[in-house]
Amino acid sequence: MAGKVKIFPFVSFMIPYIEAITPSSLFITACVIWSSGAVLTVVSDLTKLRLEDRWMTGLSIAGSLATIIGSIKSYTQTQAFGFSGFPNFGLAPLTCLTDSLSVPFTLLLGLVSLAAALATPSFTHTLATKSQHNHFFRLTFLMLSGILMVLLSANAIAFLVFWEVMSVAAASLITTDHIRHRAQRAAISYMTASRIATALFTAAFLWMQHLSGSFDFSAWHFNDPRALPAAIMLFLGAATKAGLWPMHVYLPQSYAEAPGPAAAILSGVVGKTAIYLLLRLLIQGNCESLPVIYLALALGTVSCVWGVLFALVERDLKRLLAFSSVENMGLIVVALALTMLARHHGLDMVMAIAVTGVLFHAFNHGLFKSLLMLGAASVERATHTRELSQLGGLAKRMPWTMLGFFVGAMSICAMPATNGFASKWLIYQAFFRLACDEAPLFDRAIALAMVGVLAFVGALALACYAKAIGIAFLGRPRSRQAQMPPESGIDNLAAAQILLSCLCILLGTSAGISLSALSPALNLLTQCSNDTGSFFPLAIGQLSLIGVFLTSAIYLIILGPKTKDIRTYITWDCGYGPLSARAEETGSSFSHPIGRIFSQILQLNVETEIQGKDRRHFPEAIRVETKMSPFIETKAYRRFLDVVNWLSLTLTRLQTGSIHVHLLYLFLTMIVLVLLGTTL
Amino acid sequence: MNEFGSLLFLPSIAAILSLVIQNPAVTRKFCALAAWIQLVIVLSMLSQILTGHVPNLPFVSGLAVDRLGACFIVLTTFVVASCLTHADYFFQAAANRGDEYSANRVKVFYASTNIFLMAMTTVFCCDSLGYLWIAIEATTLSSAPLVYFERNKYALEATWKYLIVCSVGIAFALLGTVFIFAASQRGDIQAATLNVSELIAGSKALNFPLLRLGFIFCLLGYGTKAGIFPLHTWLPDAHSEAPAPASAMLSGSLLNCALFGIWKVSTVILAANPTAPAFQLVSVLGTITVLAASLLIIRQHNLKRLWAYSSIENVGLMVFAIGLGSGPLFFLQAVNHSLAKVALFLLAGNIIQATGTKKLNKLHGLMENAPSWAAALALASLAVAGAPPFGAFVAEMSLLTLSLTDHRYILALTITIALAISFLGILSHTGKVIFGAGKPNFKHFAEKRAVAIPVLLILCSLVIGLAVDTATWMPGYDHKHISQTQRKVAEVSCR
Amino acid sequence: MTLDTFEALSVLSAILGILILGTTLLRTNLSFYRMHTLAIAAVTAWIAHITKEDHLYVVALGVFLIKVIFIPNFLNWVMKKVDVGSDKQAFIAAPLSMHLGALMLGLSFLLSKQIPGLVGGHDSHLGSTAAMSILFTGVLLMLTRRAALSQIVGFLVIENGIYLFAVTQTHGMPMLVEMGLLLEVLVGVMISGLLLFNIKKSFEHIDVSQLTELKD
Amino acid sequence: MESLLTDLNRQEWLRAGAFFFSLILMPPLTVGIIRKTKARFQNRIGAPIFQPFYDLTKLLKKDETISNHVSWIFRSAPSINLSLLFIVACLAPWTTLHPFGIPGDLFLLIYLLAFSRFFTVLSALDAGSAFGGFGASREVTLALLVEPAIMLSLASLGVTAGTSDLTTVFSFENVKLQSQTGLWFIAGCGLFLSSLVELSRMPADDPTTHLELTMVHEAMILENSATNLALAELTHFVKIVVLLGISSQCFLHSLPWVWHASEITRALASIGGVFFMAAFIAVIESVAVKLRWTKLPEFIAYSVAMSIFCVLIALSRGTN
Repeated sequence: MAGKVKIFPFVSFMIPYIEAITPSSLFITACVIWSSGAVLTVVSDLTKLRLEDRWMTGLSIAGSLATIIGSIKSYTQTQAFGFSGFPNFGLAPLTCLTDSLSVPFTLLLGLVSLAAALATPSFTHTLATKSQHNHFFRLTFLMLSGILMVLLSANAIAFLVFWEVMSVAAASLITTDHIRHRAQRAAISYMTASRIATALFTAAFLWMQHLSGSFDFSAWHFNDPRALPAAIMLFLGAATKAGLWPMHVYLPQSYAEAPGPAAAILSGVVGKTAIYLLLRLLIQGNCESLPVIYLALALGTVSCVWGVLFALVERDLKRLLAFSSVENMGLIVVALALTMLARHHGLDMVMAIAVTGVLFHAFNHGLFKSLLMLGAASVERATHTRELSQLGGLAKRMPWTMLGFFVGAMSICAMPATNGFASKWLIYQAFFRLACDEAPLFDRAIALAMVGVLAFVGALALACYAKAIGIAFLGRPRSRQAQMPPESGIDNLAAAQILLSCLCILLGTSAGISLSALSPALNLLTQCSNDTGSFFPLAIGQLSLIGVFLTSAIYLIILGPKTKDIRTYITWDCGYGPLSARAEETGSSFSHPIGRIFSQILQLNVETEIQGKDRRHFPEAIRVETKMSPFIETKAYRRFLDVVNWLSLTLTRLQTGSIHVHLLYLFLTMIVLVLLGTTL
Repeated sequence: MNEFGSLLFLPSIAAILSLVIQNPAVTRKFCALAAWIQLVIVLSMLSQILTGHVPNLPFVSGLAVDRLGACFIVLTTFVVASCLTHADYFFQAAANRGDEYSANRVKVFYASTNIFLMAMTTVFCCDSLGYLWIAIEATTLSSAPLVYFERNKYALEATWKYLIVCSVGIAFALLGTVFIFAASQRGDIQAATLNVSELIAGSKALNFPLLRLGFIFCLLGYGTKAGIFPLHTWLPDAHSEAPAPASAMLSGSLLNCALFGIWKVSTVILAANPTAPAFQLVSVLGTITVLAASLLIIRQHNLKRLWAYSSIENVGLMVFAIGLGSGPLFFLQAVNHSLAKVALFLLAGNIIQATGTKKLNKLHGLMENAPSWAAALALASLAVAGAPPFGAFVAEMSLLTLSLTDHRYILALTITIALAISFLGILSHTGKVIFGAGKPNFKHFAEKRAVAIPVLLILCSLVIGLAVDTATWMPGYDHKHISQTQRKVAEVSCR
Repeated sequence: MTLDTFEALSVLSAILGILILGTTLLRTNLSFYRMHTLAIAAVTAWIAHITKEDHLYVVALGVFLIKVIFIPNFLNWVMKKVDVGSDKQAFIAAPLSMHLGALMLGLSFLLSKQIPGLVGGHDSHLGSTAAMSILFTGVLLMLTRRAALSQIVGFLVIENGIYLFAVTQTHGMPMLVEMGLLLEVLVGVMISGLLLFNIKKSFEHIDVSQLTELKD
Repeated sequence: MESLLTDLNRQEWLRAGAFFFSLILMPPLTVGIIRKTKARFQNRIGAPIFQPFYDLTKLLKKDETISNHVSWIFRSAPSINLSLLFIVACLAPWTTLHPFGIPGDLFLLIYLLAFSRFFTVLSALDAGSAFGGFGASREVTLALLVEPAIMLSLASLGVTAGTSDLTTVFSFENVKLQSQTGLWFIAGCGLFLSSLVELSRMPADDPTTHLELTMVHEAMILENSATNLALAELTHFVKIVVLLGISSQCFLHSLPWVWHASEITRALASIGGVFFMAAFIAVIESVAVKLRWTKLPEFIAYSVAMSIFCVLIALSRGTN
């Protein structure tokens, strides 16, 4: 085994350059760069100034680089800084804290925003007017600085302020192409979900302030039973923002409607801020109350299975990715619940592995989900459609997007030698260790059951992404849009995808080394100081080297010499004559067998209609239609919205317009008030 | 009497002159200028009280300005000044659009606005409940012509309802004042009095059942004027039919006067018996108002009625602040609401003038037609809905923190839910107005000048949101752990 | 129980108030209102005589001049200009509302016993009974009548009820406050009269119950 | 890697040599045995046992024909699959001749198998033919149902042994597992049933059928020809050996005498076990009939039930 490498190799190379600058100044420069970009767009709106895309992407890249270096710098040096004077949010001044827990998340933000910035120029030419350009850049910068400050703020009020700024900026970013009503509806549903999350957070923060007397996160302890309602509200708020099962409804709409780079940032990083909050408060505040644990386990498991099932039968590429992030978020929350369960039973090793699994999977999911989103966005940019039934045969036309999407799919399905496998392996290992340790029987049963469920969900994810790649990229083009001219070389979008894919593969193969970078975060969260690198003993790096060597050996020795005399001919058509693209497997038929097995959950029903005189033997026209109604949206949310509408309808009926009725209200209230006042 | 006279001197001159001057352009410019000068006068006269050196400034026996009253006078004058400045643009835009308002209508508008300003200033100077009642009734009567400015059927109906419901409501407030006066007479204090300062001083000796009855009737009367939930029916009609500057003033300053009335009366009953169950009614009424208004906001079809209902919601929040017994918090919420709401009504006026319709489903694509208006509308609606960087967020969070220290968990939870509902209602309506395809027949007229005042107001709200630390700015307010009664007595005594 | 003269007068004003409810003819309403207010002015004068509060005399004179002479004449003039004779069918038939008014008198008699602090000292609870019943009459008038004019009369009756409370219980508010009240009532009636003209001009009727366009 | 270089004793190298020798010989031989037994059951002589070797060498010499819609995935899938299966064979505990005690982690193995399935499915979809798509969709559905069963049975073995590294679980020194004959046997049955479905043998899918609509595995390699087909077939043969090997190891561990037997007898027993399993499969294929596609989930339910039994045993025994 290669010797244990203590410091992340990348850091040791950079230290001489960035010794002098403190992480706080780097993060502040990132915020200043981004907000100056936003102000620049406002100025260009008011004046005739025409902003070149190059400058704005340059600004954005500078901001992300500052964030990346800042997070690396804060890896070695924890720093608490605040602004006593200017931004003072009434109840508490703006105090920030960069410690080892915020390192993975700020690094993720830096990397994903760098990739999104790289990809932006190839999207902005699809935006028609100058005002839309400025709108897009202004709100991206606002969202990015909002996310950064959310990750840094150390007290509840500052957190809420920047959380709201982030949510409002993200919601209005979704309506960049605001002429379409779908984009507006998506923004409203996104806004509703984030406002519900904010309301739950506000209630939880107020309760904790009531208990502890101050708004600072460090002063809050979640281990005393009085903090239980706050912990539950906090978890539900984070679940809404991360998009867990019952509150996932807004996720597919808003990720699908957002423009390319924005969708990458939204799906990659914004969901992770909720996980960061849970880590910061529940884990660091060592919460171990059983109701929260079992609620998290239940919601996480259901959203794992639910998300991937609906992703499998989804026909729109971006919605498919959104549903699959519901699954991954469920996975992270399940691992979080496992950490708290392990702490409750005092099993330190299981707790350490689970926390490392949560941190590493959140980081990895951010990377490969934004990679996939960029791939889907580049497909939408080229073919102007996201419907799988109209795509096909894009591999030859868009080789780089295909490669990026392929690496992203491999890592999301946790294929060995990718970062997805390393983090999912850690979560498997945590559950496995819990089953082995002497925990109560019920929890060991849950752990083993979870191993089975995760295997099931893994297989479903494999099916889902096999469909996504197979239908979208391979085979024959199914529509005229898909037959567009091939991409010319590597444009900046492809560069972004290549950057992210290399990161995924690098993290995957060097899992042992890159994991040891999480030791300080583990130490902060759970006070056990073993090196996280040791949790991943598999020699995954050597194995992938052997695998590559073997494949190339087989390819060169056996297939190589014979490549020149390969004959190309039509695909096997079983004698029916040259088949058109319609004979090809479509997205819905690929997932139909699985849909049929789970038809209760998916509400899948198939109508076949056969016309013709003798319908049984000589059908003239057959029409088959499969309909699938989303169970949660139609049953639960429709009813809830009807109740709210009915309530406000009855209230508006109160305003009858006739003055006599208004006077009657006055006198009735008088009588009621007098009675209440005097008798109380 | 001389300071009080000099306080009202300039508006009275402006009122008379605006009736005399024939050329409307001159009256417009002159009244706007007079209002800003009045603001300077007010600031100079009340500087001692504002900076806290002098507890209060007595004029005549019944009139005395305390710290809260002084702050409200400054706020009201600032609101009226900004509305009048915008009214200048409003009338020019109306002329440009074709239906020029006749000269004498404009004269009546400016005359009644100045009288309205005088009445509101006297409200905040009143120490005697009798004078307070007269001043509030004067504000109602002087604002009736403002509501009736458009002279069409709807304005007529709105004015009639406004006048009748408010007058009947305030009559009950008079009944309340009578009961309080009877309580002071029956109580064994040396001279029966209506002055709040003396009532507070001898509060323990007052005949409590009578005082409580009087407090309830005053709450009912001034509550009708403020627009508490079951009694709010006149408010949406009056605010949606009045012209934009007038409805801005109605929402921005008139509601504060009625709430100031409720605050004055509640200080008396607080002094008498801080834990009186009757006083709990106030915070419960406030919560009901916030919840009902936020539900009503969802189903609005008219732009100005939407903002009227959001005013009702903020009135509910202020009543809740009064129910908690915290004067400074009541003022913080009032400032943020007035700034944001005036900006919104002025913008609504611009939009209605440019598009010609008030219907929300016909308004869309403001971002295409007037990007600066769209940005201002977005920021202003965020400010009024309580989004963080703006002042309303600070006010609402301090309100909820204070209510939790007072162990009012159910009320705090209801208000958090109601605030979320109203935030979503307001933003979805504003989103529909801003986004979407542009309207073809959009009449542009001096787009940048129209948005000057609203942007100024939004900036003030932003400054309050970011730069003001509630602990230092308001000495009486301290959200650390102080028990309910001890804090109330502390606050009342600092008055 | 020996009725003090001011109690007798206030009960008389209460009864006159209930008579207003009796008819839908606006002209007779106004005349009953005039007599009812005259009785109240007399009560004020008599209380001034008993308690030797000389500022009450001035107030009684003010009430007499404004509320007994000026306002009814002004309303009659408005009625002539608007030429509306009677208040078409009210929500509740006029006689029935009168009986309701009488019932209210009985109810307010019972109520004034319960309300604490009103009864005390030398003034008996009859004064507060009369005031309360006038208040209820005013409320009934506003709730049941359709014509705008009778709504104004209803408002004035409520105003009288509250004024009577003030006089009988607290021997009159400070002088300046009383004068302020009278001035407010005067201006209020003038403005609503002005509005009445415009309603007639634009709606051709002054039936307030048809003004219902402004609703959600 | 240190263990490989330092204690370089003769016996270790001998075991490695035997392992690689059997890895090269056994896959085609096992398939040969299956075909031979099936032929004997239909009382015909049948092709010689070494026929698969001849087929592979024949295919390797032929020229390849591929569809014109094919991308790089189709061209590279067979070589990637073969190398993956070769790695799985080195890690998985399918024979006691496990070379140098290389630690083969349970989850790594299952996800390596999933990786090869991912590539096979994609190469099937690559040609854009209806049959490839059909086979891919069915393969994925079956895998979805089978994977939890395999995972749970191996995981319950690991839980009782206390480690997720299969090499130590299947090595005969593990005392806790010695007394678990019931657990070994049920795990063996569960794994055998799942491997029947995984290798698409008779009850799940008929390997010799020519009706594309009923095929699963064959439909996916419909487009391969010559060298591609040879590599695909070899990958499939290695997979057969590995999966049957693992289930036979489970059965071997359930026999108490094997725990005390010497190295040689264990090696011979494991090789014999694989061939016995192959013959057993041939018997099933001759006797049983192919199940309809919609009835297949019920068949897989048996293997899932077996794995649940293993889990219950693992949970109950774990408390001592």
